[in-house]
Amino acid sequence: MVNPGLIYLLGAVFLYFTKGKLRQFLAVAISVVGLLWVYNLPVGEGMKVAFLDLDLILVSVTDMSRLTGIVFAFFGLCAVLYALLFAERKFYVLSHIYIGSSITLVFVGDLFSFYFFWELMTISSYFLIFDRTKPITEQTSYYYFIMHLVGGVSLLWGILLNYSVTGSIALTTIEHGLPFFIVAVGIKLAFIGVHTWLPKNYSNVPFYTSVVLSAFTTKAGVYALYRLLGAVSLGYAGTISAIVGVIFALKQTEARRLLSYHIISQIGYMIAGIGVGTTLGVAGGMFHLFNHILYKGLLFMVIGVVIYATGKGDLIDLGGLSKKLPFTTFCGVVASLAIAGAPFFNGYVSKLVIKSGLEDPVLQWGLYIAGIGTALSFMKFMYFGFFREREVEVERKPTMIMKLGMGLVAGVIILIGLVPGVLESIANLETGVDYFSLAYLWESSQPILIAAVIFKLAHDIIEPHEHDEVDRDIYPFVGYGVNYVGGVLSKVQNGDVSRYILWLLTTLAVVWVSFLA
Amino acid sequence: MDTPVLLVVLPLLTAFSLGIIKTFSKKLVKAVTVISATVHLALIISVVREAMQSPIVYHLGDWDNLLGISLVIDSFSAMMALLVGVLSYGVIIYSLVYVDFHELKYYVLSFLLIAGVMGMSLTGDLFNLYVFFEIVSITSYALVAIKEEEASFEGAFKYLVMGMLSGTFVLLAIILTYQVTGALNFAQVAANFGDAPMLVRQTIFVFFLIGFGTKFCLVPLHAWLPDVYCGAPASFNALSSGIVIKASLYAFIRIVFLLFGMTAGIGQILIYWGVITFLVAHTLAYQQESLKRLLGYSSIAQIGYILLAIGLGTESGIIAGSYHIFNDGLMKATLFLGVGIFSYAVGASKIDDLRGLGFSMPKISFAFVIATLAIIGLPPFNGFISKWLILQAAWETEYIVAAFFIPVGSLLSLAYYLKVIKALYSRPEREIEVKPIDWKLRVPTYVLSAACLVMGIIPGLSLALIENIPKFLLDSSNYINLLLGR
Amino acid sequence: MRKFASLIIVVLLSGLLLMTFLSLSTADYDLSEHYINHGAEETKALNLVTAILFDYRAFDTLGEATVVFAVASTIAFLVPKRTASMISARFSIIMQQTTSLLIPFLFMIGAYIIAYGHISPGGGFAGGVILAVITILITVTFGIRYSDRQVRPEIKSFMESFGAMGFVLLGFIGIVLGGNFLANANSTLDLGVKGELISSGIIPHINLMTGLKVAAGLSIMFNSLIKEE
Amino acid sequence: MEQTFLAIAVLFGLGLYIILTHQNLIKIAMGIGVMESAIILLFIILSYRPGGTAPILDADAQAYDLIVDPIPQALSLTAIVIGAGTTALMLALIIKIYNRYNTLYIDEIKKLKG
Repeated sequence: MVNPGLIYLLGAVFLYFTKGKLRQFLAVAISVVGLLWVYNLPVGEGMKVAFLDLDLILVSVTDMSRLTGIVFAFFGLCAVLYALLFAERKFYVLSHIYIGSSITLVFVGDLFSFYFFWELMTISSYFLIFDRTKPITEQTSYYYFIMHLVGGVSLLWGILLNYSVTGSIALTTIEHGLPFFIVAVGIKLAFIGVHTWLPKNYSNVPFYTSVVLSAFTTKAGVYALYRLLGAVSLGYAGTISAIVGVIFALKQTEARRLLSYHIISQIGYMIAGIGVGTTLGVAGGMFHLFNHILYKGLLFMVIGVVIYATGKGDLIDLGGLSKKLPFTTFCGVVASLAIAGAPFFNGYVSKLVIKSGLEDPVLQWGLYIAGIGTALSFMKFMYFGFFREREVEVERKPTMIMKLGMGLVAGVIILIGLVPGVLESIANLETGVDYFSLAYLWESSQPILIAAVIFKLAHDIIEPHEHDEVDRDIYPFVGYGVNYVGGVLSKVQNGDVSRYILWLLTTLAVVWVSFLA
Repeated sequence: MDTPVLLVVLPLLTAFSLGIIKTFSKKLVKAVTVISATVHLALIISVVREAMQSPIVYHLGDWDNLLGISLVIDSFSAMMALLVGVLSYGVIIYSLVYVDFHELKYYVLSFLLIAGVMGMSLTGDLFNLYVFFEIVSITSYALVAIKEEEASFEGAFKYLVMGMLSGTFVLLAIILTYQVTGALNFAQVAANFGDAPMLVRQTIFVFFLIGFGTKFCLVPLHAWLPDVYCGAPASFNALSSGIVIKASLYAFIRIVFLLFGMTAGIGQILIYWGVITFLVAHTLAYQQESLKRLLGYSSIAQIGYILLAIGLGTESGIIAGSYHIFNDGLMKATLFLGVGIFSYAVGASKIDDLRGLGFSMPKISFAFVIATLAIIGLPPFNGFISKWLILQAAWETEYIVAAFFIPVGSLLSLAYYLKVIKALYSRPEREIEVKPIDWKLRVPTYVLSAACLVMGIIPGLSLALIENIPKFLLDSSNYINLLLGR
Repeated sequence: MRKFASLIIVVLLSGLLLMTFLSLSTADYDLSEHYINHGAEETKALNLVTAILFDYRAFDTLGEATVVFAVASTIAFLVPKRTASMISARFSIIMQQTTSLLIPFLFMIGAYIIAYGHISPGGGFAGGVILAVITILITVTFGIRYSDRQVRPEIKSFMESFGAMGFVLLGFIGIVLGGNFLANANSTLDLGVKGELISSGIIPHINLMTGLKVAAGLSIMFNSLIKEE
Repeated sequence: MEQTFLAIAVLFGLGLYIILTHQNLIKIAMGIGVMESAIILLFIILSYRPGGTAPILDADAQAYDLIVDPIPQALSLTAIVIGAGTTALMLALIIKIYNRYNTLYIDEIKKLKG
């Protein structure tokens, strides 16, 4: 049994050395093979490797990891198709390393390799974000890498703590060193408070890159939450994240920032589901992960097409695209309905499962409110982006291959919405939820209807308008602190040799005396 | 066989003969250089292979009952020898194109330097160690000054003053050791050292610590290093950071384990001093604009990690530390050679000068970035493995605070190395004209950076060499018996 | 302030150093006992210091010679290539004549000290320094141009390389004779009779090489340092 | 013995003091020279045995009862040569620095810092 992610990693090497059509073909081929491979992966363990004095398990497949792996591989294929015509060598290589390492991450069976691929994801996504055509990414990617390495270091630290207590590096629910794992996972899945890296970065990269990015990093965090932190009750944290994320999102006018905050919000749903720890909750959380990748990816693809076609990505400047980009608009509607949890779309399915898993009414109400916000902000997104009357010039039409990528995703979204059993069969799990009972349908339609009412009433407030965007963020101050200390130290070292000699002799005297004492 | 001594004598002979060869034909000089370096590498590999089976002792002048000087090649020496061989070979090939100033003298001094480092790593005699230590120092001062720029002279002078002081303390420690033990051979010194009065032993330790510490840059004694690196040719920086500093560190480690043993007291000093060293060095490195200074501080920081690991005094600590010595040699050499190429091709010396080079010199930059990621300690590169081992070792020994700071140090180093990576791949302010780069510059850089990757994925390659080191360090009687021929 | 701090540190360090010296113990000096009692027999060299330097610890001496070599080559490139005028004033004819008269004697003393290094006080280093004094004297009295004309720098550097290489090659004799590097007393060489000029195997030869090297090295150093731009 | 040790300590301290307080490069070189002499003196005093003769024998027989320790003497020779070499190098560098910086004062030679 070979870990399917390794195919991507190996493929990346070949992509580096090929050119033109061959490379495009190869990229798609790798993704297709990867997807088939993941799909056919039997449950079990394999590929054990002795490394240093550790026993690594490079493949360990469970139903849930297979579920995650399938959506990773599927979306990877769609994203590669979508980007096929614009991408340069750097994108091909790095995105394959990125996708490959996240798929490998999902299937490894020990903490060491987990950490290994966790960091590989960070490295590859850093280079993916860093784009010289966008000078702003110099700063944002720096921020991204530092944040994620803090997480990585924290994970490493937690792994060691756990290892020293239990003596094993098996990838199971963690009991020791929890705070470190929580920090690591929290940063990876952009929990509110440490989410700052996400909107900064996803809104500033080229559009096809944000499509790839939107799917993997945070979802790997969610998967880590599921695998490692089963013992922690995080239901409330998730709900808070969901609500706060949505509130932030509502304020945004820049389309991709809006979507980015929605990632945070939707992750809140998953945290809530996984965090309560009930079977249904966990299943719902993982289903939501699956669905979220699809519709959020589709939304990023849609806004990508808009940026590609018009060169604008801010809702203030957009409007009236529904006639010029009909297919894109259709996809946008599908994805928006899905994320809002409208019946017969996939978001509905997983939200329902999560909701059935929650017993605490506070959580249920919290998610209800978040649902209203979500619906509201996507009405804003679709209306002001596509349906309001305005002439926006369209320079280029999306290519067929972009449409193919979007169409695949949209198709799966609808398929799952209509036949939720697909998800259950992949996950090999009977949730026992009656998806299409009238009570559920009504309950899920409520937030959307409420949102529609609010949208109508508060149209002027919601309408995107210029306002100052302040990133409230305390983390740079840590950097300033270190920088200040360094500045002082470097002033002390003023290049005067006799001062250096004085240091030498003083050190000698101090060490000597302290030894004698 | 006589190969062990050839490791030292061959570069010496080459250095001596280059002057004569030059009078016959100038072209011959480079040929002789390459041939000699190749033969040297081959000899080193054969000796290291042999030493991995069983340690080698070579008595110079056949004085086998400790009357003369002996060379001892145990695992630790073998590792150092291998590092010296690989790096010096790469650097010599690199220099063929890179060096266009005082070529003849450059090679002469380089070979003397290599011989000196080799001698330091192999010798089994305290005073002989000092002699080679001084050869290394003097050739280093000279190589720093060889570019004859203002910065080179200033750097060389600072280096020389600090180096002379450190040499004085080492010499003082050695003569005191002779007085209290009546011997110079490591074996007898170690055997008799316990009888010495406490005060003298402490003094000797302090002198060795400060003397060698100045050379391998403990933090308040480090100040010369960045200044030195500014004006020196990049090829020397690679050697210096890779093997010269490491040779002093090696000598210190060997002496500490033989004479004092890694007691808890000494261990704690080394551990916490190591932590301070890397924290301060990392913070200072963040301030730098000059690439070489940045890398210089980074070298100091790596010494901190190694000291920490060695100070733990456990088997895993020593393995981790030795492995980091080896890895840091590879990584730092790659980085400095890369910087050398950047300055050769476009005259870059500051971080800002690197802007856009990632696209005009993609492969070199790629190799450079690999080494950067490795030295930050990210997987899948070798720096990650050795830092992981150090962390694990520190954890096992319950030096929690020290262990905590290791990843913090990694974070700090990320902060400044990222600046370099960022500059490499950002848009240049103006068009860059790149000089064509000869393969002699490129190949060593590629090979070393590939080694960084390979050592990270298959650490077993060099760990096999290293796993015996604790046997000779922790239990000094093994080493003593080796020298006594028992 | 700075002086005061330095003073405190210096006094502290000297005091500690003195304390250490006073508490020094003595050990069994087996090694030196062996050298004293058997050194002359084993190496056939009456000068025990020479025996130690050129046989027991000849490797150290090789290193030492290397240091001189390194320094000489460094100084040679550090200072400007072209010859320039001497710094000091010209000397009178009396001085010049005396110097010329002295030179043969100096040469003889130097040669003697080198050649008899293994049976009487002296050796390659001492003799080499005396030989170097010759060129230094010439430089001082007649000026650097004349000195460089008399003993050309190329010849000096050749001599230096030759001396250093000779040392190493002499070391290989041990290997050729089936022993180890620098083997002398323990090789199959005929060491001769103790106290004779031609005795002690390769020691006098190494002495000669060292003398050549040191003489050439020192005069290179001096002549280079005294040049000015 | 004690007086000699005191002299060595004082010499060593003097050398250090010169290095620490004087700004002139030549004086620093001199300070280092003084320190080195102190160490050579230490070599000699440690090899000394009261009443011993120099370690140079007669051709015929062991004519001497007590001979001073020859090892430190041999070592000191090496140390002297190394010290002399380093000092020479230092002086050469000082010449070069004087050429470039037009000063011999150490506090004016600090272009490299930070």
